[in-house]
Amino acid sequence: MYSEKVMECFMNPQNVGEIENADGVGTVGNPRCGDIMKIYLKIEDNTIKDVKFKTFGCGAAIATSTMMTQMVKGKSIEEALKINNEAVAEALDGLPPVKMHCSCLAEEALQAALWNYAQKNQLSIEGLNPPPNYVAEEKGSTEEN
Amino acid sequence: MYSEKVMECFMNPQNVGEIENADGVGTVGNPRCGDIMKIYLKIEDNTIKDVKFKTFGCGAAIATSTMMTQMVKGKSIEEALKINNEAVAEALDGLPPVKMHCSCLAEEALQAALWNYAQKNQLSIEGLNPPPNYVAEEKGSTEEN
Amino acid sequence: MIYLDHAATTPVKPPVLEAMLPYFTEYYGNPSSVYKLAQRNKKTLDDARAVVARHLGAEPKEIFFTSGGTEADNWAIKGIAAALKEKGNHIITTNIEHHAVLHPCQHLEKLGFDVTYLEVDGDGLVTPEQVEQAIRAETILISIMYANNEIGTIMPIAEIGTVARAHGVVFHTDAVQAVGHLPIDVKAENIDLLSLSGHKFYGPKGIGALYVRRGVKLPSFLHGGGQERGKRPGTENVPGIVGLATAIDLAYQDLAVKTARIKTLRDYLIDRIFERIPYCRLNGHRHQRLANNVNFSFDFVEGESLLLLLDIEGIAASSGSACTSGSLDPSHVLLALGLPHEQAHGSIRFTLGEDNTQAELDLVLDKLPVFVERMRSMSPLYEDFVQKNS
Amino acid sequence: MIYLDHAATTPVKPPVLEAMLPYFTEYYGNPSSVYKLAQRNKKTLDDARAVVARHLGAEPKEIFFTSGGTEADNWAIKGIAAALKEKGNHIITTNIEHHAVLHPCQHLEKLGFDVTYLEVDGDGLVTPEQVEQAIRAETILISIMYANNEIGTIMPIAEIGTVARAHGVVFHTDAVQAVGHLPIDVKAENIDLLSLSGHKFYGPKGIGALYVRRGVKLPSFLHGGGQERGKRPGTENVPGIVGLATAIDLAYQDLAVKTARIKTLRDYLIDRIFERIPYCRLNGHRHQRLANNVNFSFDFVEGESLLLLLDIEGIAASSGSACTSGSLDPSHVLLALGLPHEQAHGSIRFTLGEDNTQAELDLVLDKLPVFVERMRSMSPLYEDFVQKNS
Ligand SMILES: Cc1ncc(COP(=O)(O)O)c(C=O)c1O
Ligand SMILES: Cc1ncc(COP(=O)(O)O)c(C=O)c1O
Repeated sequence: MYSEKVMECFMNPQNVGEIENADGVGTVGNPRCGDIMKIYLKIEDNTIKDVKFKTFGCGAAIATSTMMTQMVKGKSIEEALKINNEAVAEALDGLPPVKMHCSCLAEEALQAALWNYAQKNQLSIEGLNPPPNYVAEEKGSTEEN
Repeated sequence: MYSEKVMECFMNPQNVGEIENADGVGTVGNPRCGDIMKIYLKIEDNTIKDVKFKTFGCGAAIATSTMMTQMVKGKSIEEALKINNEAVAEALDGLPPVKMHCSCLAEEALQAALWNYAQKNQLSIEGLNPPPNYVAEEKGSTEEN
Repeated sequence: MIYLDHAATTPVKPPVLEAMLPYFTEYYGNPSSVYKLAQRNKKTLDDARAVVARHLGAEPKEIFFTSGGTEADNWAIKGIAAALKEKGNHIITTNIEHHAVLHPCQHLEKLGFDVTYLEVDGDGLVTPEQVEQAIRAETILISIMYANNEIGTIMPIAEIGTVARAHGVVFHTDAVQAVGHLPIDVKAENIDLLSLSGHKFYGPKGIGALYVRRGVKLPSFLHGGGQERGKRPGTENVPGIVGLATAIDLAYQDLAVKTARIKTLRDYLIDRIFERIPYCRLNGHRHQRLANNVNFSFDFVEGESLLLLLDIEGIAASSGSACTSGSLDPSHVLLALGLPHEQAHGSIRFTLGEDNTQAELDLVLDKLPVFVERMRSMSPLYEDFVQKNS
Repeated sequence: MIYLDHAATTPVKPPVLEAMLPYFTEYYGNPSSVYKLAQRNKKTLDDARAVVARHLGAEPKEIFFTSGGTEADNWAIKGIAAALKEKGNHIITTNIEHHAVLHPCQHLEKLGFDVTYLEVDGDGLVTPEQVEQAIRAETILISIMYANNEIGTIMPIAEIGTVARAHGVVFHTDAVQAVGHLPIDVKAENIDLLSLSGHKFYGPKGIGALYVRRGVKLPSFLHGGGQERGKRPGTENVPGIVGLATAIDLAYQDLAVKTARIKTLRDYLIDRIFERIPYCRLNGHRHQRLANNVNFSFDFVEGESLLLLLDIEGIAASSGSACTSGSLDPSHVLLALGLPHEQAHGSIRFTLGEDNTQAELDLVLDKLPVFVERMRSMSPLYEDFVQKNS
C-alpha cells in the first residue's frame, strides 16, 4: 500500500515533539476523519529555525508530517509556503489515492502555524490565508468531545 | 442419473420390433416432448401372446418400453391393464423425477394399443378408455411435420 | 475417457491450478486488509486485472470480477435496465441467447420492459441490419452473444457494435464461449459490456468477469463492502481470480496455431459424419463457427439415448436439450434455427479441446454410426419413414 | 507471521484443499451434463448440500450455494423485498450490520422501502423487545446478524426468531461470522433465511450459501440456467462447494473443545491488555461474544498506524475502519456503540484462530504496549490530555 519512503518516514519519524514558547502553533484536522496534525514553529529572521509536530493519524499522516517538517526546516516563510501537498506527496514517492488528504493536512497544518505566527506578530504574509479548519490555538482546543 | 436397472434395460432392450398383422397397435407421445412410443400387440384368448415396441426417446423411454413389454407379456388384458406407470417405474428401481413421464407414456402406449385392439374387434374392455393422446393408427400418422 | 464437451466446461490446466495453489493456504490474506499478507494479494488482484484487460483490449479499471458468466450477464442486463429506465424501456437481443441472458430479459419484461428477440436465420446468424431496424428511440440496450454455446455460430459483433455506437445504444455481448477462443478487441468492436467465465477456457469454475467500458454508468448489482472499487462487493475469490488470469493468458498463447489445429479436427469430424451417417444435419453456420464446435441432428433419433451409448464407451458429449434442468423442452436454439421438434431433440454436440486427437475422433466415428443405426432400428419415426419410402 | 485476523478471512485447511483438488483437474465435469464424469459431480453436490444442511439443522433442499456471504445477504434481502412488496414495505435491521446487509437495505430505501435500523446498546446488543416494538403491519423482513464481525457480540437470535415467528415476519440472519464457530439450529431458532460464507471457517473464498426455509417464497436473484433447482443459476463451483462442505464439517468437529481453548486465549489477551495498557476500552460484550474476538480502542491513538507497526513485527491484525475501501469514515459499528470518533478510529481487532498459541499472544503483549506508548508520544490528543490532567 505505502511506498518504501512512506514506511521509512513512518518508522523513523523526524521532528516529533513540541517547541516550548513556539512562535507559531497550528492544529488542523478533526477526529471524524481520523487525523489531527499539530505543528510548532520557531521562527527567526523570517526563517523557520525549527519545526516539530504531533500527529494523531494513520501511517501516511505520520509520514507526511515528517516529510513536510523536514522540507520546511531552514527555509524562509515564503519558500516554505511554496511547499504544497503535492510536493510533499512526491517527496514520499507518492501516496495511495485515499491517503492524499494527509498531504493536504500537512500543507494546511503548516499554514495554520504560520497564520498563528502572523496573528501573534500582527504581520501580513503574502499568500497566507486563515486555513479553512483553523483552530485558534488555546489549550485544549481540540477537545471537542 | 439412472439406476442400474434402467441402464440395463436401455442397453439390452427387449421386445424391440414390429409385429406383422398385429392385433393392436398404439402410438403415444409427440415429438415436442421428445418421446414417441409405439406398441404392437398379438392377442389370443384375451391374453397378450406377444408385444413389441418402437420408441423414439431418451434412455428412460427405451428402458420403460422394455420393462413394460416384459411385464405385460403373457398376461391377460385385465391383468395387463393393472400395470400402471408406477409399477413400471418401481420395477426399474425408480426414475429421476423429470423422467417419470416416460413411465406414463409406457402405460398410455399399452392402453392405446389395447384400445386399438378393442376398436378393431368391437369389444368393450372394462376400465379402458381412449388414451388422451391416442393417434388412430394409420400409416404415417405420426408425421405431423 | 474421450472428453468432447469443452463448451460445457473444461478441466483446469495444471499450470493454472499451480498458480492458484499458494493462494489457498499461504497467501490467504483478505486483500482489503492493511498488513503485508493482504497487500500482496491486492497487488495480485491488480496484476490479474491487467492481464484480463490486456487480452480484451480493455483497461484494467474496466474489468470487474464476478462469480461467473451468469452473474456478469445478469449484472449487465439488469444494471443497464435500472440505470436507463427513465430513458427508455426497450431491449434488443436474439432468440438464441444463453438462458443467462434470456431469463434476465424475461424477468425485465415482467417489470414492464419491452424486449425484441431478433430471429436468427437457419445458420444462427442475425445481421447488423436486423439490429439497426429494431432500434427505437426507447432502445437502451443491445445484448447479442459473441458466439453461440450450442451451435458455435459466431455473430458479426464488430458490425453490430458499429450500429450500436452510431445510435448511441449500450452494447453488451455474452462472450462466455468466445473469450479464450477468439481474438477480441472491445475498443475496435465498439463493445460496451462483455461477459466472460473462467471455466470455459481451462480456468476454474465460479469466477468470471464483466468488462464495463469507461463512461458506461452501470450501477452495482450486489451491494456491500468496498471491493472492486465498490462496484462488486464481497471478499475477492483470490485463487479463482489468479486462475482466471493464468488461464486467459495461456488461452491466448499461440491461439492461431491451436485454433488451426482444432479446426482441422472439427472439419475432419464433420466431413466423416456426413460420409458415414445418412439423414443428418450440421447445425450452425458451416464456416462462421467456433473452431471446436460440431453439432449434428440425426433424424429419427433422440439425443440423450445417443449420449448414454457414447458415455458407456467413455465418450462425453452433450445434447442440445437441457436434460437435467427439469425441463423437457428441446433446445430453444435449434428450434430457432427452424428445426422440427424431433430433430431438435436429436442433436448431439461435440466440442473439442486442446488435448483431443484424431485417434479419439476416429473412435467416435467408429461408434457413432453404429449407435445411430441402433437407435434408428428402435425408432417408430424411422419405421414410418422407411415404409413411406419403400 | 502471527495471523490474528481470522474474522477477515482464514487460510484453507490442508484437508479442505485436498478434498477440493481432484475437482479442478480430474472430476471437472459440469454437473448438468448426462455422462458419468458429470453425474458423479451431481452426486458430489448433493452430498455437500446434505453436509451443510446437517450442521445447520436444515434439510438439504433448503440449502442454496452462492458466491459468498455478500450474495447470500443481497439475495435474501432484495428477494424478500421483491416478493412481499405488495404486503408491506417495512424492514427491520440493526445499525451494526455488515455492509452486505446495510447497503442492500439502503438501496431498498431508494426504491421506497422503509427501513428501521435498531440502535444497539453500548455492548452491541439489540433486545427481542426492541425488535417486537419495531414490528408494524407492513413489516415484511427482519434481518439481524448472528454475531458481529468487528466486535464479536452475539445477538439473541433464538429469542428474536421467536418474536419474528409469532408475528409472522420473515427472519433473516447474516451468520457469516457465526457458522462454523457457534452451534446453530435454524429450526429451533426459528430462522427463515441464513447467510454463510466459506472463507470464514477455513474454507475457500468465493463460495457461500443461503439457507431458505421450506415454505418461504424467495424469488431468484440471478436468472439463467437450471442449476440449484433453477433458484441460483450458473455453472456450479464444484471445488468450492466441496471445500465449503469439508470445511464446515471440520469446523463442527470438536467445536466445544476448540471454542474453550480459543476462549481461554481470548480472555488471556483481554486481561493482559487491560493490565498493561492504560486508557483503553474493550469494544463489544464482555461475555456474549465470539470466542475468538478481541477488539480494543486505545485512546489518543489511531488504529492504522498501530496495525503498521504490528505488521512490521509480523503480526497481522485489523482496525475497525475500512482503510482501503476508499472511505475515511470510522467504523459504523464502533460509532453505534457510542464511541467518539477518535476512539472509533483507534480500535484494533485481534481475531484468533485454531492455530494461535499463547506464545504468539505473549509476543503481541510484548509489542503492543510499546507501540501504543510510541504513538501516544506523537499524538496531539495525548499531549492535550496530559496537559489538562497535570
Ligand atoms: C458479518 C458479515 N457478513 C457478510 C460478509 C460478507 O461475506 P463475503 O465477503 O464472503 O461476501 C462478511 C465478511 O466479509 C461478514 O463478516
Ligand atoms: C453463452 C453462455 N453464456 C453464459 C453462460 C453461463 O456461464 P456460467 O455457467 O459460468 O455462469 C454459459 C455457460 O454456461 C454460456 O455458454
